[in-house]
Amino acid sequence: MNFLEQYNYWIVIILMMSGFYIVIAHGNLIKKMIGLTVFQTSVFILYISMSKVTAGTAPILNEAYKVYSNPLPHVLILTAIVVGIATTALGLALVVRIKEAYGSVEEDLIQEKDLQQEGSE
Amino acid sequence: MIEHLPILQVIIPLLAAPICLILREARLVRWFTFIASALAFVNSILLLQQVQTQGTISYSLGGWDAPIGIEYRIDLLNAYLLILVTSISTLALLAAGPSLRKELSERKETYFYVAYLLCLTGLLGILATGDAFNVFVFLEISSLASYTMIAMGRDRRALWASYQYLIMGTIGATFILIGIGLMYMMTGTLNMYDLAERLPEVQQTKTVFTAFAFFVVGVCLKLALFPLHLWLPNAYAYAPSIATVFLAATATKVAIYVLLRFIFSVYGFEFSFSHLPLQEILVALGLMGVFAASIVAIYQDNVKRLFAYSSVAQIGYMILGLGVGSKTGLTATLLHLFNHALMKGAIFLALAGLIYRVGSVNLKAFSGLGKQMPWTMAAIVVGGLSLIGVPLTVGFVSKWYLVLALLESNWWPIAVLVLIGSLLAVIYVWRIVEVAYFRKAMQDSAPYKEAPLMILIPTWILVLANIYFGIDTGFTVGLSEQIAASLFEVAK
Amino acid sequence: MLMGVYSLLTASFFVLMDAVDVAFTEAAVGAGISTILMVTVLSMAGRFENRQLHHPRIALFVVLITGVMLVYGTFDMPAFGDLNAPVQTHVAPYYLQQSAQDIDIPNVVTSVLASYRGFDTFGEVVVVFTAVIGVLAMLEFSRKPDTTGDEPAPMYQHKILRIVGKILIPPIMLFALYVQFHGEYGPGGGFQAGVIFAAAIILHAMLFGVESTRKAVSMPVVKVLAAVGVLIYGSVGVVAMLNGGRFLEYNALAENPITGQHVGIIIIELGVGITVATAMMLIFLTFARRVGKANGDSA
Amino acid sequence: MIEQSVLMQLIIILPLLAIPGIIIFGKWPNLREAVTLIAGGLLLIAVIVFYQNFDAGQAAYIHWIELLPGLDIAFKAEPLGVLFSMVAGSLWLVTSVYAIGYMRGHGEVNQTRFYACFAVAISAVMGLAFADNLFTLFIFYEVLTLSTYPLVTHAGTEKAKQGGRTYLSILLATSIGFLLLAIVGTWWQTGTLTFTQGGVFDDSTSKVATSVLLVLFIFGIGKAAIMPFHRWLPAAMVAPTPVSALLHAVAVVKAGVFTVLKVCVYIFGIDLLRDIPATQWLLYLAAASVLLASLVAMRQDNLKKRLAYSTVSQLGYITIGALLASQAGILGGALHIVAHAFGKITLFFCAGAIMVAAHKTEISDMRGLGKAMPITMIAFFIGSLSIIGLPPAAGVWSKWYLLMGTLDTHQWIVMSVLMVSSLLNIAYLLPIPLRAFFPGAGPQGADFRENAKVIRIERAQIKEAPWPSLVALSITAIMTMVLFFWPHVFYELAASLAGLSGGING
Repeated sequence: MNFLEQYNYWIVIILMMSGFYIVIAHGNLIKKMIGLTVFQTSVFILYISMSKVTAGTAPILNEAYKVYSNPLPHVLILTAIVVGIATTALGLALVVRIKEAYGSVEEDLIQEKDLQQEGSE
Repeated sequence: MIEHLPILQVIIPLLAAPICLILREARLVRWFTFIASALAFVNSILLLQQVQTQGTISYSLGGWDAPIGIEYRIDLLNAYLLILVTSISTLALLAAGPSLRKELSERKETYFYVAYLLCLTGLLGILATGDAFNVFVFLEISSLASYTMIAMGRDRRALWASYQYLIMGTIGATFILIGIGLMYMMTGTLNMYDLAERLPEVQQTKTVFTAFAFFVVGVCLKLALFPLHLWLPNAYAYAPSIATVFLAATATKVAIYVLLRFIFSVYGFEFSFSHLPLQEILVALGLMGVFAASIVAIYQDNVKRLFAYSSVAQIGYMILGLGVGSKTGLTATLLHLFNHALMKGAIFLALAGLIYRVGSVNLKAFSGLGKQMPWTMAAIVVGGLSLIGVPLTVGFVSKWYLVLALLESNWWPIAVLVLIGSLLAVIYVWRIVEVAYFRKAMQDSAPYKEAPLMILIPTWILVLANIYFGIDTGFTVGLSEQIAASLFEVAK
Repeated sequence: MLMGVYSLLTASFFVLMDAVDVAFTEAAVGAGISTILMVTVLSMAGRFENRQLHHPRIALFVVLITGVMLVYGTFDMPAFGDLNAPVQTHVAPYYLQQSAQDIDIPNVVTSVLASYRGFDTFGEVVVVFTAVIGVLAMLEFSRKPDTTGDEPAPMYQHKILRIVGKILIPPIMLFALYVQFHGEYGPGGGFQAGVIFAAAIILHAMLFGVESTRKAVSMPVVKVLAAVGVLIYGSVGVVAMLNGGRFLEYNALAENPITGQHVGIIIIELGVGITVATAMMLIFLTFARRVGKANGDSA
Repeated sequence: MIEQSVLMQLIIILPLLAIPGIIIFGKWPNLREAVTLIAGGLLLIAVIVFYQNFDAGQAAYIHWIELLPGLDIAFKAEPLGVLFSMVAGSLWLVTSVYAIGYMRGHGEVNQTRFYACFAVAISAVMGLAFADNLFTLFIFYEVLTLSTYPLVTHAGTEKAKQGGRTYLSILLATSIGFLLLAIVGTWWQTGTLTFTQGGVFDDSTSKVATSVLLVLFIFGIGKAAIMPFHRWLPAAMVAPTPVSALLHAVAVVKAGVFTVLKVCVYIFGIDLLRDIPATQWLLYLAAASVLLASLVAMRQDNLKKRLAYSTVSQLGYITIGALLASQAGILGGALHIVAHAFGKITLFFCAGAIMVAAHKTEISDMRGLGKAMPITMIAFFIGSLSIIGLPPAAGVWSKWYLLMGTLDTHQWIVMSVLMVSSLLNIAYLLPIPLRAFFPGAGPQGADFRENAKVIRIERAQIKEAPWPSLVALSITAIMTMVLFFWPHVFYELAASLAGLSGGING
């Protein structure tokens, strides 16, 4: 099989992993959320790419076209996007609260404060 | 209406949620929620009967048959877990009233109940559906709802815990999404049973392996298998008591269900166990989980956190049973699913009552409670004995099957380790017992009253269940064995 | 904000991939809503951050493993754009060929979304609803008293903006409605419409201040609407059940299945639209208010 | 005349029935203890009646429930069980009589909890005695452990808790870690756990498997206190003396050796046991623990500690008896359960009496106590005789048959061990009463006369222990002698267990 046929997926994977890396490695909560979004969005691309048919067109029925790309992944991703934004919103809400409660959005600072609290208990 | 049971199971709580938001008035909402959950419970029982009489039920949503449309498919396994989830949630709600009024601000209660219902919806949806992507959607519903519930904890650490859970949970979900995507890519279908038919053709492809790997990792994140459990302890420790009860008893179980479903019904036993070192991995991780978590649990002073760690350990047992890869092993896992829900349900409910009176779950606060809150403490002790696996409690039944399974496949050493593991449970349970019964109460504090009846009743229903199902094991064992058998049927 | 750009790029990529609906949504959500949220939160959290990473080696290791695993996975994937990939041959064709008879609306995505996999979409709506509940539960009430009254919005000073905004908002709303009901034919549908509508409101908030907007659109009503949207969707399903169909079986809604489908789709799209619009409004407004307050205190 | 099986259940349940009474009357000690005594009395009667019927050949079997397929909770009367139930039944009454005196004399707290747990323990013992299969036995074994834990920790002091921890951890560790494993193993090998004459294993199971199982069993039954799992016994000495008496003489340790006997006779069967390679080694282990424990006992100055170690060694005797896998051995073992029970409980009662009356725990300051509390010391003397195995005390018979057993099986080493250890018994038990009566001239003359004066002065205040305790210990002491002259009852039970025809010198 011809590896070049997969180039598209590989790009996606690179994107995905960069997002993933941000999530794990960054200490800033907001950065983490961003990373998460990037991660998810790249997964969306993965789905969409698989629906593409060469010389196909958007799946809106029309006499002019014969070949349409697969509508199913589109639907799935529509849903996934919504889920994504929902998660982001929730996550950010948490960040706001954390900022209020701890006065910081840096992971290590927060954990420090927790340790102190446990010590005091 | 009888043919609509599968969908009713999910949409009863689902539709109840927005209605609750409209009702707003907290007390109203509370009863409404309770009724919804109770209905769901009744529904699940009917469903089980239906399955037992007429076998697997398939319900195609929107009238589009699978794989075109989304299908709900209920067999014994789902029915069994549906009952588990709905029953626990109903009992938890029974106690919710006083506990929440103590722990949440009046205005937040409504939101809590809505979130609770949504979480319930999500879990039930996961259990009922026969469509891979639908699993993802409802997984997210339940997850988002549980992040919300956890974040409502009084301690600010609840926020941090919830955030961590959100990050790890979402990563898990995304992994699952990738897994599903790859499966879809190779088969062109999302329906589990259609997948099961079409996967064998492409079984050998690397893509399918990857799909499997990602899916399993994702699920393991959700069910807090040992190295991926980091989100769980704090989440359980700082969430509002009722949320802890509900999540601890059900959420991880549902994740395990998903794992079972895909390992056995979708990929098939053959693929899952013979093509991959899955067995070894599961057993290893399971054992490590049991020990690591139990040992950490021993050093916890926050009792809620202590039992949270013990949950991780118990999950280890379930995975172990699965890892054995024999009928008996699977039976043990299924039994432990149910039994562990009973134990932890009882314990965390008791703790809810304790928080209601004492306000703290720090071990120090326990001194002398054996006298002051005899019923609550007794509940914790029975739950603890069950965790240890003392005869005549449910814990013993599942341990027995697990050890038996290990011996059957000639894994003596592991069997020994399992038993040693349960001795670790003795240690952390006894730390509590000693403080509660053999240490004088602190002088400065006035003696605490026994927990309110509304909390005690459900607690003791669960405690008695712990004992009852430990003695009359017909229902659980029978069902589990049936299910295990059927799963292996499918797998063959 | 880099992320917004990324989303836009993604969106345009989607267009290339013939996924117009998705592109539409991604543009609206990724580039729109979530970016706005991010900015809002950042404004409060402050831009500074300590650069040091968390045990980056382990992270890198994990990521690499995952990446390699995925690449490994790609080796046996059907070639990109391959017409005979299982994806194209198994279920999808049915949609492309039959949807004309079954449902008879040109936009197959919509028909799949709203009818074939209507339940997923229902789930999606519920997810949004859940998110709203979460955000409200966390941000609606703060222990602090309402210190800030109707503080002037950041852009209030710019007359031009204000005028432009005033002019812009109504057409945006109209456009939203168009998208809402045109969804069966072109790209679009309840979700996109909802987002756009919300965007209009958000714009208003940016120009005239959060508080004034909150007054303008009375929050309690919006909250109820969010719930109502879900209920509308659900009730369609229930009605179908009562008419002897399965849950969400639109055919059962009218004598003629096709009309039944149309009715069903329109109504549920409406439900989606309402929930999404109100949800986005709620989320943004609650955020903006809370953050504004926080900044007010910190300042 | 009530149905035998009903009676059997009654015996198991009766102590439990007492508990509500005990708790209700918690506020009024007299009533509370009256409840205990009545229950004890009834139980004794029940047990005796039960024995008579059993002797008359009435079988008793009752099946409660099937927990898991193949795992039943069922009870059946067989000689050893009846023997054990009689010992426990008779000693509960005596012990509670004693306890009343002791607990009050000592002004202990939480007495309600004490009596309640006591009752649970006894009922557990009864269930254990009549268990028809290993599983039932295991359940009651665990119940016994858990119900005695609060008794050990009774005082609630840091020391008591420490002791409790050791007690619980060792007993649970062995029982869950080994015993349960052994049980599951047996079940998986043979598919049954029911005690059957001649054992449950057939030739299909390999010698290796049976060896492993046997080892697991012997180690798993931590209550039998075979070294190295004996630590819990001395640790449990922190408990109030009646508890120690119960633990060491009646309930716990006897439950242990009882289980050992049961397993050897009814699970493995004498014949198989003889062929298992592991048996030999375990035999040596038991012998070693007999000898070592005796040696350690020599060096204990704390009376209770010394008695504890003596118990460890005596239990070794019984285990040996079981492992000898000869009829005489079994017979001796069974008899020793009885003999040691009465002997040892007497000794503990005395120890407790001394503690209450003279507040003495160390042997070294018990010189000359005989004048102050003669009855106690005489009783102690008799008890010691029984433990050592000298007439006129019950110990003679059991030791005799144990020796016979070693002769039959040509276990010369073991035999010599038994001899030596008996000598050691003399060395560490008899001095105590003797010194008490004849303080004699201590090692160093002058200064001893000095503190002898002191002693004499304080002796003046010392009276005998409260009468209930006194009564109790006299009864047990007398019983040990009675059992020397009329051992028939127990002998026949033991004999029929060992499969011998009755008759004292058969």
